Order: sequence, then structure tokens, then C-alpha cells
Amino acid sequence: MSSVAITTKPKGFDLKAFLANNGALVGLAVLCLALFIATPRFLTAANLVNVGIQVSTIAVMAFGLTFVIVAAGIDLSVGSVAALSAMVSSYWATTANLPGAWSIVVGLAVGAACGWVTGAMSAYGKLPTFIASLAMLTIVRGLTLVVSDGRPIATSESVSFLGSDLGVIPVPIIVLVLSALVAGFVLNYTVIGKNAFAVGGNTEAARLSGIPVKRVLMTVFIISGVFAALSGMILAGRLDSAQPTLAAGYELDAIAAVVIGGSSLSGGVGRISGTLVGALVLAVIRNGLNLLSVSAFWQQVVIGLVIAVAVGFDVFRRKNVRH
Amino acid sequence: MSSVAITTKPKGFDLKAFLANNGALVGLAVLCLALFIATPRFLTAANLVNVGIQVSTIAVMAFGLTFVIVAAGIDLSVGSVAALSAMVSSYWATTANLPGAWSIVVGLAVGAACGWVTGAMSAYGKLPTFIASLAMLTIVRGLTLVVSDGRPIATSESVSFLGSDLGVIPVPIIVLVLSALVAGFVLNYTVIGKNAFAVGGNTEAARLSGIPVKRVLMTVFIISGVFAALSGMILAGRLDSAQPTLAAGYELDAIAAVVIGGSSLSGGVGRISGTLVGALVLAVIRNGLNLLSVSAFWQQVVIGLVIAVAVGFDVFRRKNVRH
Amino acid sequence: GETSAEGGKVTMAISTLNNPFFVDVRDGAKEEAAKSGIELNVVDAQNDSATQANQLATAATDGSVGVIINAVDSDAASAALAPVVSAKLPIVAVDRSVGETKVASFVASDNVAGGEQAAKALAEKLGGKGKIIILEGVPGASSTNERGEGFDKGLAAYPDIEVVSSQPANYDRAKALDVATNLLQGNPDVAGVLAMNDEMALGAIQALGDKAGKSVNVVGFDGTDDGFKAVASGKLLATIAQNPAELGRQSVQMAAKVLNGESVEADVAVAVDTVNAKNISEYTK
Amino acid sequence: MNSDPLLVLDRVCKSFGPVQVIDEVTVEVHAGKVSVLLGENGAGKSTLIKMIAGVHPPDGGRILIEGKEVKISDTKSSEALGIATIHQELNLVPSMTIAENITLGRVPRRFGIINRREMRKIAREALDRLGLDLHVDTPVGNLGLAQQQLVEIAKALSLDARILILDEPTAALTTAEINQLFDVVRNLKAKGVGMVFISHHLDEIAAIGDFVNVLRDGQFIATVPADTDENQLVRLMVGRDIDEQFPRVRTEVSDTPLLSVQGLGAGMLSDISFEVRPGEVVALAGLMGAGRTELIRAIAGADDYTAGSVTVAGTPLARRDVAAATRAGIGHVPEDRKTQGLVLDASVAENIGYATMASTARAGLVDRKGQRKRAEDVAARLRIRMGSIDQPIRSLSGGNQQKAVFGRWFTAGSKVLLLDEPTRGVDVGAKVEIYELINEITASGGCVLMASSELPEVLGMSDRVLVMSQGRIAGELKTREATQDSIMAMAVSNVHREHETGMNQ
Ligand SMILES: Nc1ncnc2c1ncn2[C@@H]1O[C@H](COP(=O)(O)OP(=O)(O)OP(=O)(O)O)[C@@H](O)[C@H]1O
Ligand SMILES: Nc1ncnc2c1ncn2[C@@H]1O[C@H](COP(=O)(O)OP(=O)(O)OP(=O)(O)O)[C@@H](O)[C@H]1O
Ligand SMILES: O[C@@H]1[C@H](O)[C@H](O)CO[C@H]1O
Ligand SMILES: [Mg+2]
Ligand SMILES: [Mg+2]
Repeated sequence: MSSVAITTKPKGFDLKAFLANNGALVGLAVLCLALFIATPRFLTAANLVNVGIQVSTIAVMAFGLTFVIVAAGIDLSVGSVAALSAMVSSYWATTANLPGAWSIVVGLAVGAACGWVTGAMSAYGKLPTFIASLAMLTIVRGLTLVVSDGRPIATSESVSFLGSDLGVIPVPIIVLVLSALVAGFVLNYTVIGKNAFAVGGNTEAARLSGIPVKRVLMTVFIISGVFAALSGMILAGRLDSAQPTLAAGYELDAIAAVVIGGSSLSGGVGRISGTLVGALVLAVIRNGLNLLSVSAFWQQVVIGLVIAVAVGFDVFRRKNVRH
Repeated sequence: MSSVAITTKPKGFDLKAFLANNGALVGLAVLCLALFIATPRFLTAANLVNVGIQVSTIAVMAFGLTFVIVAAGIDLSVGSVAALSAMVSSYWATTANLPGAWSIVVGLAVGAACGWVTGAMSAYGKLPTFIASLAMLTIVRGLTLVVSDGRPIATSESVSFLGSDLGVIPVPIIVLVLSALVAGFVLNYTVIGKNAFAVGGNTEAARLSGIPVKRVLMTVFIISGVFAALSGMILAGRLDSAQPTLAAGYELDAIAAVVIGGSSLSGGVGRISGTLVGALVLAVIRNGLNLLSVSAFWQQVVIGLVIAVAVGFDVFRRKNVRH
Repeated sequence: GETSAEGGKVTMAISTLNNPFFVDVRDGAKEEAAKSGIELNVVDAQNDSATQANQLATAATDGSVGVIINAVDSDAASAALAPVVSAKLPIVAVDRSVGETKVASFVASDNVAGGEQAAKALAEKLGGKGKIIILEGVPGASSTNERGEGFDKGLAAYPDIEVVSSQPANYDRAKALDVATNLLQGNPDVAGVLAMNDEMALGAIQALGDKAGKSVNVVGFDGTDDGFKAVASGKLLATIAQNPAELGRQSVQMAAKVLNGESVEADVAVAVDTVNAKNISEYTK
Repeated sequence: MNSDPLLVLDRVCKSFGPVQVIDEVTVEVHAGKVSVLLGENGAGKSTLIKMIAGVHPPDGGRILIEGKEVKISDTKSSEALGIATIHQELNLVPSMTIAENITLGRVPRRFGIINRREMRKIAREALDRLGLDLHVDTPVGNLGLAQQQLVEIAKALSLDARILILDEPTAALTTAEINQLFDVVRNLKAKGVGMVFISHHLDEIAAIGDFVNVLRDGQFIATVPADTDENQLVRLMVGRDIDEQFPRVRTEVSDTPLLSVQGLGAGMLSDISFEVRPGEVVALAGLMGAGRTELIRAIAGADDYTAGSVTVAGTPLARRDVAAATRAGIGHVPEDRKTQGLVLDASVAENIGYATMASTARAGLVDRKGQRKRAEDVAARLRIRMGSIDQPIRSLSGGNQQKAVFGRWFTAGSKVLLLDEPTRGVDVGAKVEIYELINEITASGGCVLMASSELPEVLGMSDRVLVMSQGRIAGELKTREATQDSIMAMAVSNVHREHETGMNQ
């Protein structure tokens, strides 16, 4: 019977299926509507631009992380990698006085190198990705402090550009959109992406089908490192300064964004659009709580609840659709 | 045929098997020997007592966490739970002026309640434990700030006792030893512990054998919450004050201790003695790096490397023994 | 300006509320705001510059008529304040400077001077010689750098005092306990501890146990309630008392004045005092 | 066997640590012929074919392809040599579609960008070869076990290899799909493809095999023609005679039902009512996806149901409560022992003890001594072959693992045994031992409900047969009066009538 049931394809637009597949999006819409009713300040162009800028760093970081999570890994080092990349790129231009135009490339290379190391630890050293990236979280933060000697370094002009405005449009939003497109394309239309899904869905099957599992692991961590680096440079660019504590703890937000967006931590499932929505959910909540002048302490409580409810809703929804 | 090889039982003491099963312990011994050679200050009674006190908080926290990890879960909320428990127990005695003798019990109850909530989110709400406990990390920290209004609260006498000395022996060390015995006993000799192993080894098989998987999940999180609370109160007792930022970030150290001690993040494997050794490895390294006056920045790098190497060594060793 | 303080919303962006010092700053500010009829919206950056940047951007568009900032990091604050500057809202900085950004008023204690006073208090007690250790604040925070500068200045006059180690403990008591314990282990003959705030000083006192105030002297900074208690009990040699509530009150006063079109001083220096056994009774009532 | 062989495994060896699993075995594969590997569970059949597939390169001996020595170091190089392998364990990515799974590892691409249309085309063609009417965009995780096995086969076929290896491809299939598969195999034979085939079903060997290589304990025993008498094959394989393949001892059946299911409905199941009496073995037969597993799981408390009731010895059971079912005397041997039956890294003793751990505990303390003794006793009684009761159950052969799951319910004193494909992938010798366990249960007044896709097993071991179709009970037969044909006729009976309701869930 299943063969019969399964061959049936939806006729026309299936609202129920759409809602079921876009739980986070629905949640986001509800959230925005609630805020729109609660305060007139939410739906102003200026505020929406704010949200866009604010979401950019976590979202870009989370795009890279999506690859790792799809491949059934986790990358706890993204916050530290963001800091080191921003720091080295600033050191390069400001302290070492090397050509500032290259600083972004240098930062991205640092991110790729960090990803390479984490990937190698997990692919060749056979460390669980949780441990490999936990070790890197500490190591890379330590290196950031060593490079900076614990002091902020001014960013180069090209990094500052990443945090500035281009006419009326803030550069972080442009970078965000481009990153989403590139990440989405790579994840869905290229062999790199498909291989990540296969490895995450069933590593052994992937291996037996001739997919180079180790290389796939290396690749997703390098991608994660590069996006983390980009995110770190946007952040530093916005502050015109690379801080030794930059993006500390952001890994948890980025992971939350990916998971709220519908990726499964057990691998094999994930979408860049979902991750973007997940990051937006977090940013809109933070923004809204500030607009509504909710006390800083209660904000943390509310954000935790939202993470739980958003993912809980997603789990519930999926269960109900399957059967 | 395999039966032949397997029936061979070790005659007398099997050094190779011992080493293979106690990788972290060997690592610890090597570490201690190296420090003993490097600096005469290491092997003084005073310094060893220091190490003992310093290890106590992370170790006690990690004991509880071992239960969760054995059951194939993770608990990121332990640091926050330690803080809230210490804060509420101090609030109870100091601010609300209720009987101070009860404050430890109140603190432990807070820990149990937090564990109950995390457990319920994962068992009944079907949230991945990573997400449930991540949400709790934020929520519980927020509540700690709400309760304390951001200020430290002086601890009650009974909590201060947890951080004091009993004759020449520091109470944290006594609590550490007792906790290890209790945790080890529960994990190995009771139905609670054995159920945690079964659920962590294969949840579906455990469920189909009639093991109440949900209740087991609830139980391990409650245990984790109680040990986290105890650890938080030791910490506060040592400071005579419950701090709103108490134990922030300690969850990563605790997880590292459990994993260095040989537990597997995929569940079904773990030992309390291993966790103790894991916590000691981290504490001895920190202590040693300080004795050797290594800069704080490089310390982070070294600690990350040690986590990677320790777990890597363990992975390698197991692979070589299995086949 | 054409606005008036009465009834307007002012956003106060604080670096972190996980520290009693800033809770006092906030409370002083709230008190003053209630008096002058200002709606004070307090946001907490949890010591993260980027979070602060986000909060300032929100403040620029959410109807706030003015901003009071306690920067996480002085250099980064400049860029973070850009949206507030372009929204032409008046800015008052409190406790920490904000780089090049032009502010209506900067209300602060002099951290360099305070650092110098702290160093002097310890050095004199030690008779101008001996080994000491320094506990630093959050790396990169301007108060860390400024107090460090003050320590250096103060110690320059005492060439026989040797700083055997200087390590960050992030203004955190628990962190300081472990760091101090370890440093003392490596340097058992230390005679003094110079901590960049009271929380860390108290952590060091715990690490010292009975030695605190006897064979080893500790100096803190801030003048928190716990700090004063420690001075009174003789465990803390001295603390450089800032008056955080006063910092908060003054910052709101300055903001109110600007909003009402009155002129204000560009720099409001709130006095720091060396509080020790001699004058402690004036501070504890 | 006279022509030059396509592939030769020449005196290959393989050890895992100290354990030598393959000891100087020589096997040949010829074009257009099916070379069967026969041996007990754990004899080394899968290990042998993994050498060809590039999973476990041999540590001794040579592999020759058309007379030339080759090194097959990984799966890619095996594929490059024109070898396709269907592994014993399913190797599919559940979250990916059928099309993605079929093209796994060789997605049609240009400059790294995937060509989806081409991907679907390859998949469609592969499914058509097996006559499978599945949509290529269906996620594989939504398919039943049998359908997944067919997708796995389709995937291997789509490689157009000259050497095809099939490791127990029929274990999860029912007769209809097996016949379909054999048609394809014959077709490939005609095209000159050389094949290696592994199965524990002796009748299948005669049906498509050409010659049989018998292994025992990792050693090569003999190569004999495929039409060799079954008893002779069994003797070669297990080293002794097996008197009877289905040693059912019928017992007195009392009247009061032990297990009673009334009006049960859940998911695809609707209105299921029947009773099983003490001393009785009732078989559940049906086509793939008929709903047998769902029924067994609902009774066992593993899944919820929406209508009806389950009663054991007069006491109604709570829904979806395995512990309650266990206490009432139900024991459940699930469909897939690896994922649902065993904690693979735990010891044999622990695996046997899970169902009795809580009930024998005192004040929350595990009765360690008692648990161990009970496990040892039951292991001895069921003749579980192992080195020690403390070894990880992962290291036991499949048949012995299966017996340990039985052992769990023996120790628990279960009176109602629910068996789901109890002998899937189990060798002839071990099968007989499992059948004897079934006899023991009924002899001691228990009863057995057994879902099985192996009709000989159904006919040989049950007393009554319930035939399921489309989630309903299509009819009931007395085993004595039943034949394979009468069961099959009933199994397909109302397929068409139910079509409509079946798809609207
Ligand atoms: N990776 C491995 N590590 C250790 N031992 C192994 C490994 N793989 C197989 N074995 C052992 O090798 C022996 C042969 O296993 P193999 O899977 O080849 O048997 P088989 O003949 O295919 O059995 P079955 O009929 O149950 O499929 C068994 O004892 C098994 O436990
Ligand atoms: N989670 C699920 N999602 C979609 N379909 C399912 C799910 N679970 C079961 N099915 C379908 O329900 C049908 C009944 O499955 P069940 O396993 O009970 O059948 P069966 O008679 O035991 O057959 P077999 O085990 O041989 O496949 C199958 O066609 C299966 O594909
Ligand atoms: O002035 C404050 C306090 O000293 C506090 O303890 C840390 O941050 C500084 O900026
Ligand atoms: Mg096999
Ligand atoms: Mg079935």
C-alpha cells in the first residue's frame, strides 16, 4: 500500500505541507505580527534595517555551521574562529602594516586553516567533532589573546568596510544575502553539499558507496571556518576594532539558529533558508524585547524559552506529519 | 571460532589490558611525573591540597554529568544550575532570613528541579538534550540574575562550611570523595545506573525490554542537577558568597572531564573513576602551567591541546584493543 | 534642543549587570530618572561589544531621546555609537570613555589616578620592597588598561617592588580565587596582591586564608559593600572607592540637562578615595 | 568451472586483532555463473565478500581479476574494477530520496554541480528493472524494510557491473519479490555477469546457484554443484546431520485464550480480532507491508493504537506500555535485533537481563549475582555459543544474538511470545535450535504469535495461520490444511478492494 500512497504527489499548493515544512517561518511570522501589534516601532524601516544588521553575524556564522551539522557534526569553535580571523586580519593590516587590501583574504584563510585543523582532528584523529571543536574553541581563543596580547586592535579599512553602509544599504546585509545564496547553492546543488547530506544521514552507507568521508568532513569544517571568519570580520568591521573577546559564546546562538531552522543534530537534514529564519527568530526576539524594555535579566529567560518552544514545536510538527 | 579467542581469560594481572582500560590514568601519571621533574613545588602537600580543592567543583559537577552522558545525553546547563542553586540557597538564608540549616537542602532541591525540567523537556517534549539543556543554560542564568539582581549574596553558614576546612582537611575534598563514592555506587550497583547504560547503549532496545526510558532520562537529569547544585554550593562556600556569574562556562570543562575520563558522547560507556581522573588531568595541567608561570593566554592553548590529545589517545587505544 | 527631559525615554546601555558595581550605577541612575521624570530603559550587553552595538542601533531608532553609555570597550564604542550620532541623539558616557566620539558629557572616576593610589597604598605598607602579584580585569576593557597604567605609574616610584606575575581574572571573584591560589603556589614568598577590583581582591583573600591582612596585603578597587566589610575586618588593606551610584545619578542629571537645553560640563570627575582602616568608619554606617 | 574465472580469491586470510576470521580460503567467480557461499552464522561469508568490495582488504593471499593480481583498497577501486556489492546490512541514507540513494557516490554532475534530471532518470531505470513502482523522490526512510532492500538491490544493479555480489539479499523479501529478483539474476547470467550469492535458504541455492562454496569457521570446506542434496549441504556446513528442519512438537491446546486481541486499530491496521491459546503457535503471514510488524508492536506495547483492546490471561493491557506488557507475561522478539533488540556494546549477560533487572532488584540495587546466574543458566539451556557471558554481544554471530533475545524473555518467564521474523538471517542449525525454543514455550503452557515471511517456516512451525492483507486479517487457516498457495491466495485477496482506503491515511 505504501507504494501507492507514496506515489501520490500533491496536487496544486498544499498549505498543510507547506506549514509543516516551514514551522520556523510560521513562528517568525507570528512573532513579527505580535511585535507589530505590541509596538509601532517594530515595523519601521530603520528598525528592520537594524534587525538585518544584527542578524547578519549570527546568520553568516550559522550558514557555515549548517554544513557541519548536516554532516552530523558540531562545531563549537566558530565563535573563537571568528575572533582569531578578525584579530589576525587586523594585526596584518594595523600592527604588521602589510597591505590592508589583503586583510579580508588573510582573515578568511585563517578561518579555513582553523576549519582544516578541526576537520583533520575529527577525520584523521577520529575525535568526536564535539571534542575536536571544543578543544579548538579553547586553543583558538588562546591564540587570539596571544596575537592581540589581550588588547583590541583597530581593523583595516577593508574590514571596516564590511561593517559600514553602501549608500542606504548596510554592507552586512549585502554580505548576508550573498552568503545565503552561495551557501544555499553549495549545499543543494553541488556534490559537496550532497556528500555532506549523505555522510550525515548514514556515514557507513556513504563510505561504502565510495564517498570520501574524510574529505567531506574536512570540507564542511573548512566551510564552517570560512563563514565564521567572515562573520567575525563583519562584527569587527561594525566596531572598527577586533576585540579579544569578540564573539565569545556566539557558537551557542549559532547552533540554536541552525536547529530552530529545522536542521537535525543527528545529521542528514538541513536548509540554509531554515538557518536564516532561525537566526532571524533569535534576532527579532532580542530586538523586540529591547523595544518592549523587558529587563535584561528576564530577556535571557525569554530567549531560552523561545529556543525550547521553537525546537519543541518543530519536533512535534514533524512527528505529526510522519504518521 | 571467535569463541576460542574470547574464552582465553587473562591469567594473573594483565598489564596491557590494565593500561588499555585506564588510558586517562596513565596520562595523569605521566603528567604528574613530568611536573614533579619540572618543579619541586608540585609535589608539596600544600600544592596537592590546592589541586584537590580546585578539582572538587568541576569533578562533582562532572559526576552528575556522567550519568547524562552514559544515557547518551548532554547537559549544558550544569554551570547555570550551579549558580542558581548557590544563589537561591544563599537568598533563602541571607535575604529571606529563613533557617540557614536548610539552605543546602534548598540548594539541592533547586538543582533537582532544574534537572527535572530539562529531563521533562527531553523525555516528554522530545527535545534533543543538547537543545533542552542549552535552553536551560540561558533560562537558569537569567533566573540567577533575577534572584540576585546582579549582586553577590553572602552564603549561609552551612554553605560556607562546604568551602571551609575541617581540621587540616578541606571540606571540598571530603565532599568530593563522598560524591565519588555515591555516584560510583549508584552508577554501577543500582537499577538507575544500569538503566542509564541500557538507554544510552540503545534506546529502542531498552524501551522494548520494558525499561521506562522517559523515567530514566528524567532521573539522570535530576542527578546531574543535584550534583551541579552541590558543586555550585562548594564554589560559593569557598567564596563565602554566591555570585551571579558563578560557574559560567564550567559546563565545557565538566564535559571535557567526563570525556577525557573515557565516557563516550554516544552513550552506553562511562565510569565515575574515569571522570575523576579526567577532572584531575585538567586541574593538574592548570596547576602545573601556573607553577611553571606559563602565560594565561598560552594556558588556554595548552589546555585545548591536552583535551584533544587525551581524547585522541583514548580513541586510538580503544581502536587498537578492539581489533 | 527642542525636546525636554520630562517624559522622554533615555536608553542606558550598560556593559554588564553581572557585577554589583554596575548594578549600583544602574540603581543610582534609576533613582535620579524617577526624580526628573525620565523613562530609563536599561539594557545589558553582558560584556559583549557587539551586543552593545546592536543595543545602541536599536536605541537610535526606538524613540529614545538620549543615550547613556557605559562602554564594554572604549575603542569599539565609537563605531557602535555611529547610529546614535547620526540620529543626533545626545550621548552621555559613564565610567568608561568612548574613543573619539563626541559626547555631551563624560562622567567617570579617574581610573589612572585610582590605580596610582592603589599602588601607592600597597607599596607604602610593604615598606617599598617585596614581591607582588597583579590580578587584571577583563582583557581589553578600558578600565583594565587604565588601572594597569595607574599601577605602573604608582609602582615606578618603588623600584624594589617586583611584580612577579600579572594575570587576568576578568573582574570575577571565583576566577580570581583559582588564579590567585595558583600564583601563590608558584610564588610562595609574595607579600602583596594588587587587584583591579574588589571582587577579585576578595577572591585573592579567600585564596590566602589566614595570611590575608597578615603576611600578605591585598588592595582592591571599587568600594563595594563586601569590599568595605573586608577593610573593616582587616583582611583588605585598602580599596579605591568609586561611587557607582553617584556615577549613575550624575549621568542621568547630565542627560536631563542636555535634553532641557541646559549646558553641561564636558567632564564630570567623581572623586575616588583611598579607603583603609583609618577612614573606613566614614563609609560604613 | 572450466572457463577462465573472472575473479579469484586465492588463499586469502583475514584477522581482526587476534581472531583469524578467514583462513586461506579460495573462491572463484565465473562469467555467467552464480557462485554460492554457504556457511553458518559467523563462518566468514560477509568478511570474504568485503575483501572483494574493498571494505576489508585481505591480510594474506591474492585477489586476481581475469588472471591479473589486483589490490582492492577501498570501495571506489572495487567499483572501478566493475564490481557491485549488495551488503548484508542495508546501506541507505534514510533522509535522502530513492534517486539520491541509487546514485550515491556517483551523482551525475558537471563542474561539481548536480544534474537532477539525469539522477532521476538513472534511478527510474534501476527501479524499472526490478518492476518497482516507487516514486524516485520518496525519502528512503519512509519505506518498509523490504522495499529498502529492493532499493539497495536496484542501486547495485544500476552500476552495470560485470561482477555482482549479493549478501543475503533475500532475507527481508517475500516470495514475490524473491522471484522478481531471481528473474533479474537469470537475465544477468545470460549477459555474462559473474555473481556471488549468499543465503541461508537452501531452496534458493538450487533455484539460481551454479556451484556452492562451503565455509566453516573461516575455513574452506568444499566446492560442490548447486544441485547437491540439501542434507548433504547441511552436513558440509555444520559438520553434522540435522534430522528435521521443522521439529514442531504439537501440544495440548487448552480452551481459555491466553492472548486476546479485540477490534484493534492503529495506523494502517483496522479491526483486528483474534485469540491465541496456551500451547499454540499462531503464525502471521502476509505480503510485504501487510502490517504484521505494526500489529506485533502494538500488542507488545511498543506503539500506540487507536481502537480495540489487548488482553493477556483475562487482564486488559495499558496501551503503549512495554513494562506493563512485560509484567503481564508478554515477550517481544523484534524484527531487527541490531536496532531494536540488543545493546550491542553491552555484555551477553546484561542483554539477557534487561527485562528482569527491575523486578529482581531489592531496594533499587541490582541483584548482580542472581542476574548473572540466570543469564548463565539460560545461555546454557539455549546453547548460546560464546566465549564468556561477559563478552560484548556484538561479537556473537547473528543466530546466537537472536537466541540471547529469546533468552531475555525466557528468564523473564514470559508466557506470550511475540516473534517478528524470528529466523531472519539465521543459519539452518541455529534455526532448528530456535524452533526448539518455541516448542519449549508451548510445552510449558505458553503461546507464540509469530510473524514470518518464510512460508516453509509458517507451514512447518505453526498450528494456525492468520493471513494479513492491507492491515486487516484476510482470513485464517489451520496449518494442517494450509499450503503455500492457499496462504498466498488469501494474502492478495482483498488488495484491490482496500486500495482506496489504504492510501487516504
Ligand atoms: N569488524 C570486525 N571486527 C571484529 N570481528 C569481526 C568483524 N567483522 C566480523 N567479525 C567476526 O568475524 C566472524 C565472521 O563474520 P561474518 O560477518 O563474515 O560472518 P557471516 O558468515 O557473514 O555470518 P552471517 O551468516 O551471520 O552473516 C564473526 O565471528 C564476526 O564476529
Ligand atoms: N513510519 C512510517 N512511515 C511511513 N510508512 C510506514 C511507517 N511505518 C510503517 N510504514 C508502512 O506501513 C506498512 C506496514 O508495515 P509493517 O512493517 O507492519 O509490514 P509487515 O507486514 O511487517 O511487512 P514487512 O516487515 O515484511 O515489510 C509498510 O508498508 C510500511 O512501509
Ligand atoms: O569601574 C568598573 C569597576 O571597577 C568594575 O569592577 C569593573 O569594570 C570597571 O569599569
Ligand atoms: Mg554475513
Ligand atoms: Mg515486518
